[in-house]
Amino acid sequence: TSTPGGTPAPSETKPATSAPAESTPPAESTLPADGEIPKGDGTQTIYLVSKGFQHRFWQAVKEGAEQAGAEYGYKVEFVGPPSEKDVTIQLDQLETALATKPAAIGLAALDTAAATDVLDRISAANIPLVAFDSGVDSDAPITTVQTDNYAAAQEAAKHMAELIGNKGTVGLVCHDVTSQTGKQRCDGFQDWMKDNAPDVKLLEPLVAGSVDEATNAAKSLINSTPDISGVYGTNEAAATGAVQASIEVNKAGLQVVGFDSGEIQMSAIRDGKQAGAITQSPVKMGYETVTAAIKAINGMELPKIIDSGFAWYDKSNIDDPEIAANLYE
Amino acid sequence: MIMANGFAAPGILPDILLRAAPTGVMALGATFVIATGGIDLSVGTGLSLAAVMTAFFLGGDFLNLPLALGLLLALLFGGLVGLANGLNISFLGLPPFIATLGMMLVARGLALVISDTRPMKIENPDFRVLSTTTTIPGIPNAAVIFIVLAIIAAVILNKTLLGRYALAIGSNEEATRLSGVNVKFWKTIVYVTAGIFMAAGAVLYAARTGVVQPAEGLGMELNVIAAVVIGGTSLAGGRANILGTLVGALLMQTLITGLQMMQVNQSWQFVVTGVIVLAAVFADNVRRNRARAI
Amino acid sequence: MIMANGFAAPGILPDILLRAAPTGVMALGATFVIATGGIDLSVGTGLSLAAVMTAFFLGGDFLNLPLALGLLLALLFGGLVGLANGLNISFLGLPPFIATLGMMLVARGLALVISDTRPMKIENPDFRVLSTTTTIPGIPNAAVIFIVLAIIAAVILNKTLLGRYALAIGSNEEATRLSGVNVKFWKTIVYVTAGIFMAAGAVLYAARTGVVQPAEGLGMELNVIAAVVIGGTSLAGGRANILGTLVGALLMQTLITGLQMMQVNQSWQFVVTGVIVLAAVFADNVRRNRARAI
Amino acid sequence: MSKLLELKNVSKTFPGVKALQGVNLDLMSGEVLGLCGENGAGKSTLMKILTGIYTPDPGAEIWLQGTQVEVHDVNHARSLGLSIIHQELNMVPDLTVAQNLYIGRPGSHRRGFINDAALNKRAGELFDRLGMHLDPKALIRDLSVARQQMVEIARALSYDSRILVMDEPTAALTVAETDALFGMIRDFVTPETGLIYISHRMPEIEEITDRVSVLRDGQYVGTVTTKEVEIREIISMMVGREVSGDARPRTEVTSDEVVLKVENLSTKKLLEDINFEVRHGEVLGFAGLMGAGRTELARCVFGADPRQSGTISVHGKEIAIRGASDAVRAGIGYLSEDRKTFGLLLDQDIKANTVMAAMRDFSIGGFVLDGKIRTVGTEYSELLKVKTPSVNQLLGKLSGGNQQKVVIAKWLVRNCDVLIFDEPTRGIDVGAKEEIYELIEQLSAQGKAIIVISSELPEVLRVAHRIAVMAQGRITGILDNADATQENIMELATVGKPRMEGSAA
Ligand SMILES: Nc1ncnc2c1ncn2[C@@H]1O[C@H](COP(=O)(O)OP(=O)(O)OP(=O)(O)O)[C@@H](O)[C@H]1O
Ligand SMILES: Nc1ncnc2c1ncn2[C@@H]1O[C@H](COP(=O)(O)OP(=O)(O)OP(=O)(O)O)[C@@H](O)[C@H]1O
Ligand SMILES: [Mg+2]
Ligand SMILES: [Mg+2]
Repeated sequence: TSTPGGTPAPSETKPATSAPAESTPPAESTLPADGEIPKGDGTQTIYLVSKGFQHRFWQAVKEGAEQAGAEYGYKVEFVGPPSEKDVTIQLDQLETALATKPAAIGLAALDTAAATDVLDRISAANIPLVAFDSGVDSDAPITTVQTDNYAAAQEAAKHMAELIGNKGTVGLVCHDVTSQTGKQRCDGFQDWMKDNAPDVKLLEPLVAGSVDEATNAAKSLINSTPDISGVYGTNEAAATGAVQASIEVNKAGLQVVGFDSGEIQMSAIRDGKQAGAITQSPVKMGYETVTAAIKAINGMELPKIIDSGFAWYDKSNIDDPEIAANLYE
Repeated sequence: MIMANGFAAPGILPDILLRAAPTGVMALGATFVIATGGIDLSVGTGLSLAAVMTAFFLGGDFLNLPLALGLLLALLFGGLVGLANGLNISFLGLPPFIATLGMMLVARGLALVISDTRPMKIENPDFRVLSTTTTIPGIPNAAVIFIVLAIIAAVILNKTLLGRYALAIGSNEEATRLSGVNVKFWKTIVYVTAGIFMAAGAVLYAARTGVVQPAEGLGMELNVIAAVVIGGTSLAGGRANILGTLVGALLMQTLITGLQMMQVNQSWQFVVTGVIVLAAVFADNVRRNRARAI
Repeated sequence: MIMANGFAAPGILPDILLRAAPTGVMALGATFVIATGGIDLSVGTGLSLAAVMTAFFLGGDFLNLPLALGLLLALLFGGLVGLANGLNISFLGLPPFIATLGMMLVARGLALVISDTRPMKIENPDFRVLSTTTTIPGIPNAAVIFIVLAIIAAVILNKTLLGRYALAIGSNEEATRLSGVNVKFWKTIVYVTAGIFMAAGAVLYAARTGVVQPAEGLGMELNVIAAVVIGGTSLAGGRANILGTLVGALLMQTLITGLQMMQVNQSWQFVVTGVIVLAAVFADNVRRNRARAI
Repeated sequence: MSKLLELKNVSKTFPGVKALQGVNLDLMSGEVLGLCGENGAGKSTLMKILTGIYTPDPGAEIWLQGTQVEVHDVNHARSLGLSIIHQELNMVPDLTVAQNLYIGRPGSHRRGFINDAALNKRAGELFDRLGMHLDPKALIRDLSVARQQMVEIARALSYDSRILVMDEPTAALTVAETDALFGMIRDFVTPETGLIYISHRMPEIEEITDRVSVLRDGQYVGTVTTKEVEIREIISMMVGREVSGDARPRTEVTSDEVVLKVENLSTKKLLEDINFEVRHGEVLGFAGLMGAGRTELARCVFGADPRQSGTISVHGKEIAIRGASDAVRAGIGYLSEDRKTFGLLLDQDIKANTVMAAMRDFSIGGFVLDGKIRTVGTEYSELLKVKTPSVNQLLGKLSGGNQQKVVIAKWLVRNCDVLIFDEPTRGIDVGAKEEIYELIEQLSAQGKAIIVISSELPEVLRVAHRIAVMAQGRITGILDNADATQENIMELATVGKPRMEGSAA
């Protein structure tokens, strides 16, 4: 759905194929023109249930969402489970969201199959639902604002292959292998290498959820593999750990490819200690989710998918305004 | 404010019961372990493992066994995990903390290995009935099952040899042994019981969504133990209270749900929960001391 | 195989020490708590909070205090967290498990609140020196600090009133009280000590990358306790061993590093770690029983 | 002689129990005051009030040398010159003897740093001065109860107290150690000091005290001068009736059937080649000095400790005992000498403790019969005259002697063929002692084979048909009651061991 390598254009306006009529509130008499977003009166709430809230990424999504809320006169409630494993907690949060009868609900589902019951009840309550970050296996969401993590990981693999001349040994530090995002970012990388770079040998992925663990894991990979030529980290913590390990070991020519941003990755990329990383557009994702929700509240048409996009960045383009907007320290 | 958010709406208690059921049911079993002066850290990842096994037995993509058989096997499997804990503690003499910490890691790994780190689906509609479906109007089945299991646990604790011996062991293990009680045997049985309750919790957990996440349970062990202790069971052993455990589990869940509903900032929710846990146990101490002084 | 992977290469021990330092230093402090028969679950998220405070004191975007002052304040802050635990336990009479579970939640929330859930940077180059930089050739400073702190902890445990009273309280609290020891006071001091060691661990942790992640410590508490117990300190209290704790922390870290280097599949790593923890403690039991029988 | 201490109008109420009601007591300087009373009379409670452990009900007054004081806590008591040896041991098991001696004491450290070598040296000097043979470096947990008691005594004597309270200090001691203790007491008492001595052993009261105060049911009965009255009279003040002093068993063994037979029993630690048998209806006494190995023998027969070799047969059938549950199943019951550690569930109630060894008789299909438990619990606490408001009282709240009665009840309920009583009357008052002797007689008349281990020679002579004497892990002789005297028992007990040896480690 997204074009690898570039920041995609905002909301392609393909008309929604099957916007469920019953979940759309009766249209206001003064229907604003297409694309123009009607302002709220500041009393209604848009409730976003994300996949987390402690990580910088989700905080950036939250920022974007709140920005849109402030702009258009809606209260934005943003919650998420403590970790991306906590499917049940997320479900409880979704139930709670439903119980407070908000004007619209946004959901970044940790597990789409698990949520079907609640989603049905949300539809039954005529509350418009917008999916974000990843899709929901159901007709319930009016639209989905997402990053294609699998494609993003493939993009990372492509750059890694280029950097190491299509041969050598590469280690993976995955932040999580049970969440969908974590899996896609691991699988996309592995699959691309398998298909496109047969001479690149991939090591057994190590899983590390924190910078400290990731540093230790990456260091183990580097120390145990004399001929290692690259390390890939699948989120901010994993990538930061990979950078830190490569600094500690100080191995000449080792390429580090990361994901997301953060202080250490950004300075490492500037210093040339890290080759580059993939960034998503979290702020945009939050912003788009809320504006889509407002449109849905007002019964306006929406495309089925709104791609919030991703981009590769390295020393050369790190300061481009388009990229810099999505990076955070 | 709470009212306004529908927090005190009718049906809120059944909903709390539903949400609290997996943790609460595990806490019922953990009450026995804690009564002996032991501890079970393996219930969190053990829940994941037992749920994975449940999906393995019942899931359409796997063995697809008849419901009753699948459930029986799941409970048996939970008992087996408990048996391993019990044997490690009673016969190898490992401290419960370490034995169950080891099991926590083993269960975590096995759940991931068996599920191949993928969510596992149990489509069986009869299975899903065990959770949110209501048979008694207004009360989800999981809530009913939770209450029934609490009654069973209370009977076991207060009216059977198992309960008596668990308390005696917690009170003075050596004296109990010298009274001719086969302490090793009964301790093992206590952990088996906890394992079975753990599996029951896992079944309720899996039935709620019909999808098992192999890594979700980690961390639940602390909630389980907190529910038991807030309920008035002493970690030193020798005293236990199933009704207390039930109340403890509901209190914790009410707190979490309430904070969500009141839209307290999530970072502050941790702080508030922590303070309230401290306050609840403190208030309970005070109440009990006063009762004792009368 | 291990050899081939460079696992036994020179410099591996310093590297293990570096990796184990944050957990290990916290475990030194936790040894005192466990010696009293208590437990401290707050060290994991407490590390996050103390690290956040360290960044707050030293970070260029925040107070930007001189290094020595900032470090002193960080350690004091750790002591304060320990003081809160100690007071809750000694004076409110809360069971250590609950008191520190509450603190675990509070610390987790406060770390997020204070950091505004953002990573915090400590650019101060003198600060970064505390971790990977080597002063003694081949040995990172964090490893040296870890060893020095272990020696200090051993002296406190074996040669001072604090250590003596901690052991006495763990062995027989009532008898200790009747011997005229102010048990409440000393117990509080024990938790303060653990808090200071926790903060020292947090400093080493923060110094490694110079950036503090406010949500990372959760779960470390179990590793800390495991290191202490594997080291031969009894969870029942009364017996403690700082050298053991050091060895326990290194053993755990060696195990993890070894499995990573041998490229064992992640899911199996959990299983293997669990089994080895069980085996290590069992072997230690056997060894000790044999020693006693001679 | 002036009044060193005066207690006026002391009352103490525990939930459901009036432990003391308006008690008065005074202690002259330079005297040893005996404090007597039945189990649960309130002796320990009174002394705990004196030493700041309990707060009395309002209205109580404590006067020290003419000034009224309030005792806040243990340290305050100590600074006032008051110290106490508690009835129950209060040692820190994981610390050494010397560490226990000086824990919590000013001068045991320099600016928080402890020099163990110096403490060991000081402890060694103290033991030399007191004539005790104890190793300062031994861990308390490795010492027998008697040795721990010696450490307690040494500790109490090492304070420069004006008033020393000893609450049943000899309960775990044998005759020789008791004599040694009396020597220490005499050294302690000077014209500036005084000592309060609590004991159920009347000969000791007679020997060491100058005056005796008596409590009954929490009330003060009176004070007499020891020399001016007969012990009989003190006893009747305590119990309200006369107690006979019959010294020998009143039953005879009629059967030849051997119930318990122990052959060639040895352990790694101490026991060597032990052989004996107990017949149907027979009481076999075990006498010996501290550490002779009687407790170890009993624990070994009961399966609580491992044995190295030897066989144990019950009713002619050899039984494989690997643990206590095997022994209990084979019909052996064991009442431990250390009730707190090995006998009781302190935070469970009387009825639960009473039926603990026989739960299977109080359950059907795994479900317990609470009604029956309550009935039987009540029955046995009445039978043994346990002083308690109800059978729902927690054991931890009973007086020492009453706790002991509940442990006895536990084994009576179990109805074993072989009963091993290790110091069955430790801490039990004279009136109740006789009741227990009668109980043992009744049990032997019912045909049970009974072993009674006791450090009180009159007690062994009173109940045992035959007396086995142990020394250093061996049986040095078995005497018929008719041939036994205190003298020949002591002779056998000290075979090859002319005096108390004392290397603990
Ligand atoms: N902590 C307590 N809580 C409740 N009741 C208590 C407590 N301590 C003692 N009692 C009760 O107070 C009474 C007096 O007990 P105390 O221990 O003073 O007796 P004693 O004279 O020392 O008896 P013994 O000779 O058996 O040691 C008893 O009835 C006992 O059950
Ligand atoms: N001199 C001693 N110092 C310390 N411990 C000793 C000494 N002599 C024996 N022991 C220990 O005491 C135990 C044997 O004593 P045991 O308790 O069986 O004797 P007992 O005859 O029952 O005497 P007691 O009156 O002390 O109960 C053994 O464990 C032995 O190691
Ligand atoms: Mg007493
Ligand atoms: Mg003995």
